[in-house]
Amino acid sequence: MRLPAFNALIGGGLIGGLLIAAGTGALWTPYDPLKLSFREKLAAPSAAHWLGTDEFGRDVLSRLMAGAATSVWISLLTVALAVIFGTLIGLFSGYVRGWVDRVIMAFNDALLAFPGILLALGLLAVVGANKYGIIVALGIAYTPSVARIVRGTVLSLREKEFIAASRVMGNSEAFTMARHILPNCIAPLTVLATSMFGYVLLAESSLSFLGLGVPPPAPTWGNMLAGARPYIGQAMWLGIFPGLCISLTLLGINLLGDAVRDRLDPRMRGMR
Amino acid sequence: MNRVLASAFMLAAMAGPAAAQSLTVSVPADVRSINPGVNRDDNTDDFVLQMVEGLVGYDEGGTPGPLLAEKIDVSADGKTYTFTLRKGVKFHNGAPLTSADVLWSWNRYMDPKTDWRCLTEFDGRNGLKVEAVEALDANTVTMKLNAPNALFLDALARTDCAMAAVIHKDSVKADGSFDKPIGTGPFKMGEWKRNEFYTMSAFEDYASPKTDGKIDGYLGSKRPLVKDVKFLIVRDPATVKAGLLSGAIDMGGILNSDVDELRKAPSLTVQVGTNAVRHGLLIQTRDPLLKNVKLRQAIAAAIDYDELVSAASADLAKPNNSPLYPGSSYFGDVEKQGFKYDPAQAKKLLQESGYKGETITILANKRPTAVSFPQAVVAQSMLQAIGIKAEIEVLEWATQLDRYNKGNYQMQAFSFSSRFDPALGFEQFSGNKDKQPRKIWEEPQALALIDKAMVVADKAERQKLFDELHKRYIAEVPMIFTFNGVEPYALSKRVKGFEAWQSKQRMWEVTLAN
Amino acid sequence: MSAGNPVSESKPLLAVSNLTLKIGASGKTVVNDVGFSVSPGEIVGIVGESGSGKTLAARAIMGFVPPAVKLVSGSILFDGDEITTMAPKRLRAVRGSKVGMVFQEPMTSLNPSMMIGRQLEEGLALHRDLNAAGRRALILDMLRRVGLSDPEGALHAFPHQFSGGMRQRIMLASVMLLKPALLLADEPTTALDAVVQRDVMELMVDLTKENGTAVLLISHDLGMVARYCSRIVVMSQGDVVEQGAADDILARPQHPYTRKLLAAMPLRGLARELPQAKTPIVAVRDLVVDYPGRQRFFRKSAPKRALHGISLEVRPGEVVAVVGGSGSGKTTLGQSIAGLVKSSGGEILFNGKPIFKSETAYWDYRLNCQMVFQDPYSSLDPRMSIGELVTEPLRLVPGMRAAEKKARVAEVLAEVGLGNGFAERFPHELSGGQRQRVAIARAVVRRPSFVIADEPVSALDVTVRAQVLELFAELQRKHGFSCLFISHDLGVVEQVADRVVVMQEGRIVEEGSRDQIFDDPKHAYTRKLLSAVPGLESSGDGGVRLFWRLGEPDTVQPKSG
Amino acid sequence: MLRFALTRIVMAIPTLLIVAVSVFVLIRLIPGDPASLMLGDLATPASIADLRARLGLDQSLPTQFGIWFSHLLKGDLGISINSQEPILPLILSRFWVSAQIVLVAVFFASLVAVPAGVIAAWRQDTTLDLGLVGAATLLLSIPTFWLGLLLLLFFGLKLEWLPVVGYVSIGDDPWRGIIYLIMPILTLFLHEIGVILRMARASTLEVLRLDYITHARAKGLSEGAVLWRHAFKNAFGPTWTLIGLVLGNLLGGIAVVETVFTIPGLGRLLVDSIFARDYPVIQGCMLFVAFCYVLVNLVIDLCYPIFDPRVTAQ
Repeated sequence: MRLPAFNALIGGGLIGGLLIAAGTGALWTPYDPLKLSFREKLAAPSAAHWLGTDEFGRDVLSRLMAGAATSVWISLLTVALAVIFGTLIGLFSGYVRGWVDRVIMAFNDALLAFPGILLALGLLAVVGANKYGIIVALGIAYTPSVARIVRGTVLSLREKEFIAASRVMGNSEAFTMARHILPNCIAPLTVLATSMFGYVLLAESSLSFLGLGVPPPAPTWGNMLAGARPYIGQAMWLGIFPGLCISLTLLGINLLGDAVRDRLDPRMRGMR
Repeated sequence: MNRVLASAFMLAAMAGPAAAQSLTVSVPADVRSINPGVNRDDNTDDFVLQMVEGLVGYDEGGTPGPLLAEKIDVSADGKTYTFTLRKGVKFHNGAPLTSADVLWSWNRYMDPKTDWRCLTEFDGRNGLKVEAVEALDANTVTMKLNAPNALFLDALARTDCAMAAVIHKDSVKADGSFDKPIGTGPFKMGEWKRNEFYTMSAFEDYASPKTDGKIDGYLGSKRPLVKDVKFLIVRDPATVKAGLLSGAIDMGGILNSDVDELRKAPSLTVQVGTNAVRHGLLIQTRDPLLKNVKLRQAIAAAIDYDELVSAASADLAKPNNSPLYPGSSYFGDVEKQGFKYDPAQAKKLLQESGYKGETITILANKRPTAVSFPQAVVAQSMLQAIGIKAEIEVLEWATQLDRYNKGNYQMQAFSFSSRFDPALGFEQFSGNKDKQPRKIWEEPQALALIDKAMVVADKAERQKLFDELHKRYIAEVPMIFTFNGVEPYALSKRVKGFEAWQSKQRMWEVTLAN
Repeated sequence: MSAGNPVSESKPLLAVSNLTLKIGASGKTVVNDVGFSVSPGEIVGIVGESGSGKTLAARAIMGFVPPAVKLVSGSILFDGDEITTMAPKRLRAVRGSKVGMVFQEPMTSLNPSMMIGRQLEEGLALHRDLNAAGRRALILDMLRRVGLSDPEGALHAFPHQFSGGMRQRIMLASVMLLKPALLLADEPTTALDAVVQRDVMELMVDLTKENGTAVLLISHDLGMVARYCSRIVVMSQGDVVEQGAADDILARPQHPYTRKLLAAMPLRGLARELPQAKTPIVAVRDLVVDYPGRQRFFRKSAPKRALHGISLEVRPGEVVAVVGGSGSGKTTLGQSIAGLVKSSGGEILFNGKPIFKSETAYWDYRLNCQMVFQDPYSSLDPRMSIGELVTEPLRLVPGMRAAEKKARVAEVLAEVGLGNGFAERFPHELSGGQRQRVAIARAVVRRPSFVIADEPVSALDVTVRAQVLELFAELQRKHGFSCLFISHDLGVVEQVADRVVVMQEGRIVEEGSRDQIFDDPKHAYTRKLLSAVPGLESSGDGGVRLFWRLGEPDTVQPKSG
Repeated sequence: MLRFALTRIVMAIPTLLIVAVSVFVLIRLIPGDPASLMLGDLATPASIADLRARLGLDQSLPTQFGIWFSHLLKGDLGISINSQEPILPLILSRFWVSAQIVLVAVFFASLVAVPAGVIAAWRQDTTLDLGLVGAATLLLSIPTFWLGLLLLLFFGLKLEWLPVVGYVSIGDDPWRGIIYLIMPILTLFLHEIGVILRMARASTLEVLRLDYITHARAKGLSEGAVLWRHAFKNAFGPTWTLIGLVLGNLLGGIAVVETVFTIPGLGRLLVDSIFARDYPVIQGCMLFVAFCYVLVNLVIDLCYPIFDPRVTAQ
């Protein structure tokens, strides 16, 4: 089988599974994911609790399903936010060029040089440590990379002859931007957004792991994994299952990302 | 077998060839400095206070008593304190203790350049002002206050102020910078290797206040019976565990969750000490919702304290709703009466309060040593059970502390550090929010009672005040204390005579069998 | 020239028969039952357009069948040995040593990270039993032979330090060092500038002749193939449609495809009579263009002057061609007249009015000046349908109603031969020729009076090029717009231009009517340009005749038998 | 060359400046300050004010920045509020810990992944390629903190081969120091294999299409010689750049791995300092990381002409 077909199949399957789990998890889970049950704490996987229970006796499977919903929702909104703002900044920067562009990009680069945790911490402190705070913080943290890519695309598109053609027609720069450049940024943005979904998921769980991230007790895979660390010796399943979910999702995203890239941009085949 | 090998492997580096009389104790963090009361934390106090001593110190029950002083006389107006120094006390460098040393030390602390942490406690900025200190003779010192204050001695004994320890002036270098503590404590400063370990050794000429072998807080029998003590910095609890099992560490604090496992180890004993740290749920009484007493009472009745405490302390602690800690000499029958877990009553109160499903957010943090998060999770679940829409917002500790200081929250799972005197214990969370937003209880009568307890010296009268305060607190529910700190230690069976007390690893009277 | 059949005379060096290649996944046949042969020392050409399978067939001779392509049947006998079944190790012994290969793109056919000396040495070390000194001597000798001025220095130089022409010479040197019996030359001069094409080609012919090497020359350029080859194989869509002696094929093409190919060669028509007008439609006066220096940290590097004061007039209805090699500034001239590049001096007058002086004059010009670009793949916005693309210029026409626009677009699309149903399609669904038609439709939809065409057909295949040129000429006659036609291809220029402007290094070196320039060039550079490529003229009856403009060059003997 | 290097460093100054200013402002926007943290719940307004004054935090932001910056220009990063240690030696000692993990992991990962990527590209679309790319994608998809946890469970708890936690400096005891570094290095090594292999494969694929590869084959060279001499060296350029990027990113982002294995590295120092609001240390760390980033990229660029002589160091 050729690689792209393989990628699309496995990646699509994994992400399809994730979406189903998330969709189901948002509506129904075997147990209430927040329900404490002290008599059953740290119970090993069994018929009643397929994936065991955590230190508060909460059902791990239910939490994983609810966590899928939260993680998908957060990742989607974050990507949307970063794409929208990044695109606006990138378009503007690529449009005005000159020293304004240089200043914007200098800030952009400095922001990229920031460790994510500091940025997230700062922004979380400003916007509040809740689900939407995370979205805003991660969204802002990922905006510079979108802006950079959009600006690069804009600059390379500007060299294309159809842009020259638009100018020869007498179209204004703004019209050219909206009619010709923006639509042609969609393909690279799709590729970027796909892989960014994975990065955001990873960032959210990494932040949770360092003690930030989506505030518990609402389950996300990241905070479940982080919460499992002290019990890793006694209750291995607590750490295994959320990590497995994150890894499989990232694998799905990576494969699907490769497939999307092959489809939209054959020139970049196999690139990261 | 394998496990022991692996552990031995990893810990051989720490152990070194241990002399018979050397004790290795694990500590979770490095000391911040060895300069008493300047740059400190609990760990630092613990180390420094084995080497230096103040005029007064706490006894086992948290009451200040004479340490370097032999006796303390208070004038009739309560404003003049006369300290008579104990005879035969020597500094580590052999110099005898005199009133001149007390004066020199005190003046050094009161010099802003010293950066003494407790300067504001004594210069009038917090009310109390020591107006004059004089040496009447080589063995007598007097201190004059601006006003009578029942808590003056307590303030002097505070461990975070390093007991206002008396040190020899050679502790300070010629250029005025601090060198090392030359004090009168049972141990002498050894070596300090940053981020790795610090050591101290027995002071042979130590003059113990008593020699009956009975440990009594910072007083009592304080003989140094081991030659050296090495405090090894081991940040990770799992390493501590491995070190204890392998014998590379003789004793150390362990996690609540490791107690069961280490109890089973044949070479170890486990001691669970308690301390005056008070865990609880703070309530912002100025919150539009939570200013409603009925709602606060409903919250208090909704919580199953046995369940919450067992979940949050890994079954080690017992519930205590009182602001007083059970070890206190003021902790009596009244204080044992806590909140009643009664879900039916809670629902009834909730209905009476006119609560309409508004969200109540509980702040918490996930510091591994704090019990904030588990308390919040359990409380949330219990509040939800009676129909309160409770949510948790997990903050990083510094942010939570900032919200605490600003009073900007509805509820939070918080811990108050040790305060031995009940008046201070109440004062810690009570006061006028306009002046200090971090305060929680601002009911004027309660504040008046606390103010009174600050000046009244008579124990029986104080007991009445505290009982009254406790009852008011239970009725008003300005906040909910849940339980007190527990501190499990694991010790090699070779270690004798250690008693866990108030997060302090006191090394006097401890012996090491071969 | 011996027009006989060399195949029958001696045992052929290479004999390809019944070669069939298919794409593994789709099963599409890309080379179909192809057979041809090459005798020792002979030069044979394979001619075809893109997709004819000529390159695949040639590469199969060296055993280079891409992984996606399957060899279905056929035999390739080289010197009596079957290549298709040869063990890899023996095949490698044949490669380089007995069969050499020269590629089209000199920029990518030499390893950029390896010194020239080492690259040349590799083959020698592998196939010849020589010590280092011996190899070095041979290499220096060969580098000198291909015309490098400093062979010693070249040994330690990297490919990027040489121009395209020089690299192709080095490539030749690398291959000819081993004196192979057969040289596969895949479009060896296509990527080179016109003036050096001939030099390289003739160097190749000389070298192979000296060493008795046979050449299989693969090219789309019939003129070039006819010029150097004794025999020609014509391929179309995987099939060999015709093969035979070069002269026969040129003079008496048998297969319709060959005839079509020949008919597509540009030819000079009669000079047109243009109405005399008082004012030129576009006049350029002393146009200067500087490319700004690169922004360095503290200072800008000095700007580079691309145009040194160009003056030029285009009269109504006239087609003015601008020719020149790469770097002559012809594209910059077009872009600056189109307003895409800012000029730093001079003025442009439209209908006698300077366009930079007033807003109305500028807009008048803007709406009346259109442009057709070189690359039909990048000049159309891939996200717009053909209808949208052609409608877009009408957006700025004042007072035009939607219905009128629709009608105009339909009309223009019909004019360019994309009438039925093309409006809904997208550029990627179209062939190169169709795309260029769209580009032309877009340029003329506003009925401009002036069109700039920048190499409009250079990216197209021969037959498509002819059709597009035809269409362009027809539209030009019909709508009477003036045109600035920029091209490096003298054949095309000869066919379309009324007047020719020759540019070199940002300056106009010669201008005049088409016939003046082509028949009586004055400037040395013009002469050099003209002498670099052979011309073709119709011999009647569908055949063509090859000729060198300005006579045969003295340095090179034409092909011998 | 030297001139180029200097120019590059000078050109990085604006970025470093923006980093410095924004870090300075950002950490002060975050609620909580070192004074109240050090005093905890025992603080009184007076004691907080007193400590803030002593730490110089009561001055206006521009003044604080001015003081910090003027010290910085003299090469003085200040002293830590928390540990009272001078910051530069503190950062350097922590950096050394992180650097040895990162460098060793990336070095070995490159050693494995680059040849594997070249081979995968060479055998494009075969089972071997599919297997290698699949494995790489899988490794890439496993978050390092989970991979670390798995290694801990397996080698530490199950097999008990390696110490679960702790750290001994190599300087103090080389042998035990290495033992402690095995798992963190292994974690990063496995993760980076995925990253680098995919890049090496992609850039080799780009190169293998080019004529000079066919040219090399047309000379009769063996596949090994073609891949090694002609494909590898040219394909290594982009991979080399990626490795630089990875190094730069890891220096800033190694905190997670350091947390899993309780290693006192630079990442952990930064995270701990952020939690402790140790302003001067955060500022110092950030500047240091940004500077390393610039430096690594510079070194990468200076080395680039080795792989691609077309790129000269200006």
